[in-house]
Amino acid sequence: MLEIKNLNAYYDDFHVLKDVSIDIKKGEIIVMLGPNGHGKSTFLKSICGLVSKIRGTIKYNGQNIAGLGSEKLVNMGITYIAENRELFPEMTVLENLKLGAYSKTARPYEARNLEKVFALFPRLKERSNQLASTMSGGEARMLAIARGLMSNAEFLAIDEPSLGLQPNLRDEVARIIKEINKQGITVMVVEQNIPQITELAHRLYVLEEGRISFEGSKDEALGNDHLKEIFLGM
Amino acid sequence: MFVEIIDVIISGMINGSVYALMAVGLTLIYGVSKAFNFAYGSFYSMGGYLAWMIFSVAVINSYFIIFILSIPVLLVLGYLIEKVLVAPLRKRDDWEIKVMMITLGLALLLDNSYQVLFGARMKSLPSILEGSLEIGEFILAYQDIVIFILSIGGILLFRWFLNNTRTGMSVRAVAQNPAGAQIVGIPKEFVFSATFAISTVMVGTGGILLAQKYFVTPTGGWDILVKAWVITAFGGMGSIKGSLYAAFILGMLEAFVGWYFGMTWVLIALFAVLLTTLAIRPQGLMGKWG
Amino acid sequence: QDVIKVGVPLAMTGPYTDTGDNYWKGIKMAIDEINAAGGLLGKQLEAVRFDTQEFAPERVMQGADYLCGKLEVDSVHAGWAGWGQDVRAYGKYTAPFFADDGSQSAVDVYKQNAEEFFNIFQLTDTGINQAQSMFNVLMSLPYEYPNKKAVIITADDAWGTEVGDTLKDNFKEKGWKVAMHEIVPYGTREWGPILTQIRKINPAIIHVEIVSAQEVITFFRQFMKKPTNSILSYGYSIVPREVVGTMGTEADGLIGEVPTAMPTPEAPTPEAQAWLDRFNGIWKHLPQAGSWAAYSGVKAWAAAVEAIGDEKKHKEICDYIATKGYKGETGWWKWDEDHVMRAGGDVPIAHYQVQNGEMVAIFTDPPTKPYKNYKFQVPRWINK
Amino acid sequence: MDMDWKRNSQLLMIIFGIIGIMPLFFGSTNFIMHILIMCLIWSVVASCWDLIMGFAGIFSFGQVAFFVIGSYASAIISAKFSVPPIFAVILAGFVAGFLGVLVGLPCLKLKGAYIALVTFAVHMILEPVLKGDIGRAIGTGGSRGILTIAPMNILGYTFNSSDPVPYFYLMFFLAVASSFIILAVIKSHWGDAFLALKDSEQFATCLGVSAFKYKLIVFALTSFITGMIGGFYAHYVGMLSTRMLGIDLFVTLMVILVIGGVGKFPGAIVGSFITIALNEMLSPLGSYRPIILGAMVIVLVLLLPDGIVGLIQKIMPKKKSGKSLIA
Amino acid sequence: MLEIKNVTKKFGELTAVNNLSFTVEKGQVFGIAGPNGAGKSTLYNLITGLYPFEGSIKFEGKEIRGFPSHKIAKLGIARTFQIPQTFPSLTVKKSIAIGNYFGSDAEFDPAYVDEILKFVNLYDKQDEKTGQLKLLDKKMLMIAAALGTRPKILMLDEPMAGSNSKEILSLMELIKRINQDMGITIIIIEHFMKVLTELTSKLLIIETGTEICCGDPNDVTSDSRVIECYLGDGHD
Ligand SMILES: Nc1ncnc2c1ncn2[C@@H]1O[C@H](COP(=O)(O)OP(=O)(O)OP(=O)(O)O)[C@@H](O)[C@H]1O
Ligand SMILES: Nc1ncnc2c1ncn2[C@@H]1O[C@H](COP(=O)(O)OP(=O)(O)OP(=O)(O)O)[C@@H](O)[C@H]1O
Ligand SMILES: [Mg+2]
Ligand SMILES: [Mg+2]
Repeated sequence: MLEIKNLNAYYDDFHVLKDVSIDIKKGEIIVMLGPNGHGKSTFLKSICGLVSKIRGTIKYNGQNIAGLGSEKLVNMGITYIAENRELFPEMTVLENLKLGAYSKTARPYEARNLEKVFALFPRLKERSNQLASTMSGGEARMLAIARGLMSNAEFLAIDEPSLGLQPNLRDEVARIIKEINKQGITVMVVEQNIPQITELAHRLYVLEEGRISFEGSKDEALGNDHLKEIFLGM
Repeated sequence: MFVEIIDVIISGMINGSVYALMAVGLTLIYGVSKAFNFAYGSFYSMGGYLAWMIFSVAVINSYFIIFILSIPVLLVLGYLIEKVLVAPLRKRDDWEIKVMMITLGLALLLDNSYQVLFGARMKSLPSILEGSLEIGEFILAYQDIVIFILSIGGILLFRWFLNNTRTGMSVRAVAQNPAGAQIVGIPKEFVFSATFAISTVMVGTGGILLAQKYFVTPTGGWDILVKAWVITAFGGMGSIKGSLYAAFILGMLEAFVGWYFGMTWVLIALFAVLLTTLAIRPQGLMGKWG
Repeated sequence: QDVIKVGVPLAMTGPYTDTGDNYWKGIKMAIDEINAAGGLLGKQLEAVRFDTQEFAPERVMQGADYLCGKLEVDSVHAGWAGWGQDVRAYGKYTAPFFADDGSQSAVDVYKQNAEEFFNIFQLTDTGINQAQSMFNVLMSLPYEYPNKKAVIITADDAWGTEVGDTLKDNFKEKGWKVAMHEIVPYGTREWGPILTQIRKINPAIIHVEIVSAQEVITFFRQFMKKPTNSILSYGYSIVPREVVGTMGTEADGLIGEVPTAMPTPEAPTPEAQAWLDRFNGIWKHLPQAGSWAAYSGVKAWAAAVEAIGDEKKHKEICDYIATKGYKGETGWWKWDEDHVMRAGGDVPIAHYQVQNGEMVAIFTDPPTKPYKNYKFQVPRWINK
Repeated sequence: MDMDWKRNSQLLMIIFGIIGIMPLFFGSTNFIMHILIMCLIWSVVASCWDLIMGFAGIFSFGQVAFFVIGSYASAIISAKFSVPPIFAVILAGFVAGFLGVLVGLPCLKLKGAYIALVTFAVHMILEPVLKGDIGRAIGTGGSRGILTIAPMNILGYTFNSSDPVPYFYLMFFLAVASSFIILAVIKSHWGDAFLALKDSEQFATCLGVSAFKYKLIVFALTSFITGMIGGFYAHYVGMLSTRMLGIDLFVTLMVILVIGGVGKFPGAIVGSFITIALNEMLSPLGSYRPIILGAMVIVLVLLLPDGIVGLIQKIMPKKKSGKSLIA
Repeated sequence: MLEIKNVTKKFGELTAVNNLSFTVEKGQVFGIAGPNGAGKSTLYNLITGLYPFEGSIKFEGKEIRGFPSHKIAKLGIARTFQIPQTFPSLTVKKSIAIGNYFGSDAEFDPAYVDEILKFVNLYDKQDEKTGQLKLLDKKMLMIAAALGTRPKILMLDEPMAGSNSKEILSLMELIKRINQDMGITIIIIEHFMKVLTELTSKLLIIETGTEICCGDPNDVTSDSRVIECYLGDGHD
C-alpha cells in the first residue's frame, strides 16, 4: 500500500531523515520506536504531506505522492494524528470533530463516525460544547485521536497516542487500534509506552539518528536485548 | 426634543451601517490571519477609484454593472497581493510585525499612486439612488437606506456563511490553528489568500458604496482604517457579530456626543468608551468568532 | 552664471497637495512669462521646488535651510507656508519671501522682530480682517433677514478658529444671537446631529469655514434634504475647486470670499481680463484662490529686482517692495508696515456667489460695494 | 557583561564615531547639519520604538505621541515656569514617562493589535486635546501652535539655530547616552525578560518575571527618552504645532525600522540615517517620493527582512551554530 | 511545607477542583495522579497563582492565595508545564539565567547556571535557541529553568510523557538527585504508576477534582476505587 524509498526530510538545512525506506502492506499495524528527537514524527509527517522539504519517493497504491500537500492526501485517505494535538482552540469539541471529517471522502460518513467516536470516548460526548482550549491534557489527546478517526482514513499515522493519557485509557487506545485495524485500516503508530501495541504490531521499526536501525517482527525485537531494554521495558 | 432625538437616532443608525460596512473586511482578515492590514484603507479608496474610472472613462453609470466589473478586479488583486506580499512572510517568527510593515509600504505606494494617477482633488460619483423618504417630520435619503440594507444584509449573510457552511468553518479553523487545519485537509494557503481577497472585495465594494456619498480622495482611506480598527477592536477582533454591535454602538455614540457635546468630542468619547471596554474586557465585546 | 534661482516651498504630497498646486500654477505662469520675455536682468529664472509635506516645524525649517541656506536662492515664493513657523524659518535669511498664510499668528511672529524679518511678505490679509469683511458683506446683502440668529461652524485649525471668533464677536456686537458655534475636526462627513440642532434653531445665517471640499459638500447636501431659511455663507471654504466643480448648479446660492483675488468671471480692468484669459488658456480653468496672489508675488519681486538692478541685494529689494509696492493687473499693491497685503484699495477681497454653477463676484470689500453689474440672488431653498 | 554586549557596544562606537566627525565635512552647510541633527533625533525615537516593539514585543504605536508630548511639555514648562531649557527637557522626559506608564497600564492585559490601537488612540486623541480647550488652557496655543520657544541654554551659553554645530554635538551626546542605555537594557537580563514575556508569559511569570513591572518599565523608559528628545526638538526648532502628528512622521519612523531591522538594535540608528538621507534625495521627485519609498519598504521587507543589520549578521555570522541529531 | 486547605475551583458549571486538602512535607516526593481531567494541572495553576480560587494555600505557613505568579516563584515554588513551554527567542543558557536572575532573591550566579546546565545535560546546547529543541530537551530545559530559581519546592507536570523506558529511567534518576542532592521538595503529576510507586513517598489520587485516596503509594495503587476509575486491570 505504501512504498517509501530513500526518504529524506529537512527543516531548512537541517537533515532529519536520511534515506529511509519502508514498505507497508494493506491491513498492517506498524509500530515505530526510537529515541527522542530522532525523526519519528518527521517521518509520519513526511508521509502525510506535512513536511515541506522532502526528497525520495512515496508510493501510495502505486502512485507517487511525495510532494503532494496534505489537503490532497487527506482526500486520498491518509491522515495524521499529531503528537502535539493541533486542535482548534476556540472551537467546541463538536466543531473540532466535524472538521475532522472535512475531506470530501469523509463527509458522507460524518454522522456515523461521530457516533462511533462518541462511543469510544464518552468524555467527549459529555463535553461536546466545551472549547478545545480548556480541555485537560488527556482530554485533548482523546479529542485529537477522535478527530483523526473522523477522517475515514485508509491509512492512519498516529503519533504518540498515549501521551498524557491515564493508564486505563492507554489500554483502551490499544483496543481501538486493534478494532480499526480489523475494519481494514492500515495503521502506523509511533508509541513507546503501550506494550499492548507492540503486541499488536505486525512489524516494528526503530529509527535512530534519522535512519532505520532495526526492522522486524515483534518476536525478533523481543529477542534483541538491546531493543528490549531501551524501548520495550515498561 | 422628541423629534430631535429621533433625528439623532436616525443619524446614529446611518453612522452605524456605514461603520459596519467599513469594519467587516478588517474583522475577517484579522480574524483569519492575525495580520494587521495597514493597506486596508487603500483598498477602500481603490474601490472608489475603480468605480470612478468605470463611471467616467467607460461612461457606465449603472451601479449594478460597476459592481459586476469591480468585484473581480478587487478579488484578483487581493488574491495576488496576499500571495506575493503576505504569504512569504508568514513563515517567519516575527511575521505579525513584518506584515504590518509591508502593508504600510503598500498603503504608501497605493495612496500616492492614486494621487499621481488621479490628482489630489476628490472624485465624485453619482448618487446610487436620488431622493429621500419623508415620514412626517423625518427624512431618510434613499442612498442611506441602500447603504443600510446592503451593509446589514451583507454582514448577516457573511456571518451565516462563516458559522453554517463547511467552507466558513474551514476559514475559522485556519484562523485558529493553521497546522491543525492542514492536518484535517484544509488547503490553508488557499484559505489565507482567499480570505484576504474577500476582505479586499468587502472593503472595496464598501468603498464604492460610500464613495457616492463621501467621495474619493487619495488619502481618504486612513480615516477608514482607523475607524474600522476601533470598531473591530471594540467588537472583538475576529467577531463579526461583535463588529456589528460595535458599529452601531459607536455610530449612536457619535451621533449623540456630536449632538450634545459637539463634534470635537466625538473622537475623544469614542476612544474613552473603547478604552473602558478594553479595560474591562480585553478581548472586546465578543472576542471570538461568531 | 545666467540663472536666478527661485525657491518654491509648497506641499507636493499629503493633505495640502491641492492648495500647493494652486499656488504653483500662478508661480509657474509668472516665471514662464518672465523667462519668455528674456528673463530678469537678462538671466533666466529657475524654480526649485521643495516639498513642505504637512508643515511639521522641522520640515518648514528644513525648507528654509535648503532653499536659502544651501541653494542660496534669491527669492522664495510659497503659499500656505506654516502660519508663522515660516516667518521664523525664512526670516533667518535675507532672500525675499512671499507667503499666503492669511493668519494673525504669522503677523504676530513678524512683529516680534520686524527688523530681522524684513524679507517676509504676506500676500493676503489675516483671517481676522477677512472675517470682518465677510461680516460686512453679509450685512450689506440686499436681503431681509427673517431673524437675528446665526450659526457658525468652523474647522479646528488656526484659520477656522480665527474666522469663527471674529465673526462671533461681530454678530454679537450687531445684536445678533450666535445660537451655535461648533468647531469640527476635518473628516466630518455626517452632519446629522448638527443639522438636527440647526433645524431647531432655524437661523438666518449659517457660516461654514472648513477649507476642504468633502466636508462642505456633504454638509450642503445633507442640509438640502430639509433646508432652513438660512443664507449659507461658506467664506473661504468656497475655494476648493471641487465645491463648484462637483456640484455645478446644485451649489447655486452659496456665498463665499477670496482675499487678494481676481474677481471672476469678469475681471475689473482690461489688463486683469487679459491675465484671466491667459491663465485660463494655460491651465484650462479659472484661477483658484491664491493663484493670482502667488503670481503677483513673483511679479512684485521681479519688478523690484529690475529697479535695484542686482538680484543679490536682498535688503534693498525688500525695502523697495515694502516702500514702493508694485503695479499689478488691477492696480497698486501696497504692503503695510507689517509687510501684510491688507485688503482694500486695488486689491480688495472678492465676495462670490455661485450662480449657474459658476463663482460670480458680487461684492468687493473694503470698501463694501457691489461688483459691477453682478447681483446677489436669494438662494432657491429660501421660502419667500 | 558578555560577548554580545562587547560586540554591540563596539558597533555602536563605530557608528557614532562616524557620525561624530560629520561636522568636519558639513559643519558649514546648515542644511546638511540640520538634516544630521534630525537624523540623530529620529534615530533615538526609532531606537526606543524598537526597544518596545522589536524586543519587548509590545506593539506600541504611541511613539510619535510621546515625542509630541515631550516637546510640548518642555516648551510649556520652560515658558510658563521660566525653567532653563535644559531642565525643562528633563522634566519633559518625566512628563512623557509618566504618561507612558498611564498608557501602559491598560495595555498590560491587552495583546497585539489591541495594544497597537490603544497606543495609537493616544496619538489620535492628542491632536484634538492639544488644539482644544484643554490644550489652550495649559498653553499649547491651540491650533496655532507655539511659535516662540526659548533656545537651548547651558551654563550661560545660548545655542543658536543659525550655528547648528553646537546643537549637533548636544544632540549627539544625547543620542550616544540614550543608545547606550538602550543597549544596556537590551543586553541585560531585563532585555531577556522582555523576550521571555513575549514568548511565553505564563512560563516567564512562573520563573519570577513580573509581567506587570517589566512591561511598565519599558513603557516608562521608552517614553521618557522619547519625551526628552521631543523636548530637545522643541528648543532646537523653536516652534511647535500639531502637524507633527500627521501620518508622514509616523510612516517615516516605521520605514526607519524596516530599513534598520526590527529587534536588531543599532539597526534603527543606521536606518534613520539612510531613511532620512533617502527621503531628502527623493524629495525633488515630489509625489513620486512616497511611491518609491513605499515600493522600497515592500521590496526590503521581502528581500531583507531583518534590515541592514540582519544582512550584516548574515554575511558575518557570529559563530557557526552547528546542530546535530545526536543528543 | 505546602498546605492546601479546602481548595475549590469552578469553571462555570464545571468544578475542576473540589474542596481539596492535603499537606506536602519538606523533603518529600509527593505524587499526584488521577484520570484525565481530574484537575491535577488546574491544581498546579492555582498554587502558582495563575487563577483565582476559593480556599487556602499556605507555603511555609504563609498564605499565598492572591499572590501574583512571579511573587510565588520568588518564594520558592517552581514548576514545569504539561505542554512544554520555552522561550524561542532565547538560548538555553539565557532561559535558565532568567530563572536564576528573576526567580530568586539570591545574587545572580553564572556558575550556578553552568552547574544546572551540566546537571540536566544541556551544557553542550547552551547556546542553541530553544524553539527547535526536541521534546525531551524542552522538558529538561523547563526543569533547568525552574531549578534556576533555587526553588524550595518543584512541581512537575507529567515529565515522563512521551519518553521511552530508558529515558524514563534517566529522568527518574534526575528527579531523585534533585530531591536528595539538592534537597528540593518535589510534587509530581504522572500517569506512569511505576514511576510514582518508585519515586514518591506519598501519593494522592483525585478524580473530578475530589480526593479518592491519599497515602503510601503501594497501598493507593492497590485500592480498588483507584483501579476501577483510573488504572484498569492490566496496568503497568
Ligand atoms: N519544525 C521544525 N523545524 C526545525 N527542526 C525541527 C522541526 N521539527 C522537528 N525538528 C527537529 O527535528 C528532529 C527530529 O524531530 P522529530 O519530532 O521528528 O523527532 P521524534 O523522533 O518524533 O522525537 P519525539 O520523541 O520528541 O517526538 C529534532 O531534532 C527536532 O528538534
Ligand atoms: N479554562 C477552563 N475552562 C473550562 N474548563 C476547564 C478549564 N481548564 C480546565 N478545565 C476543565 O477542568 C478539568 C480539569 O482539568 P486539568 O487540566 O486540571 O486536568 P488534569 O487532571 O491535568 O488532566 P490530564 O491528566 O488530562 O492532564 C478538565 O475537565 C478540563 O476540561
Ligand atoms: Mg515525535
Ligand atoms: Mg494535566
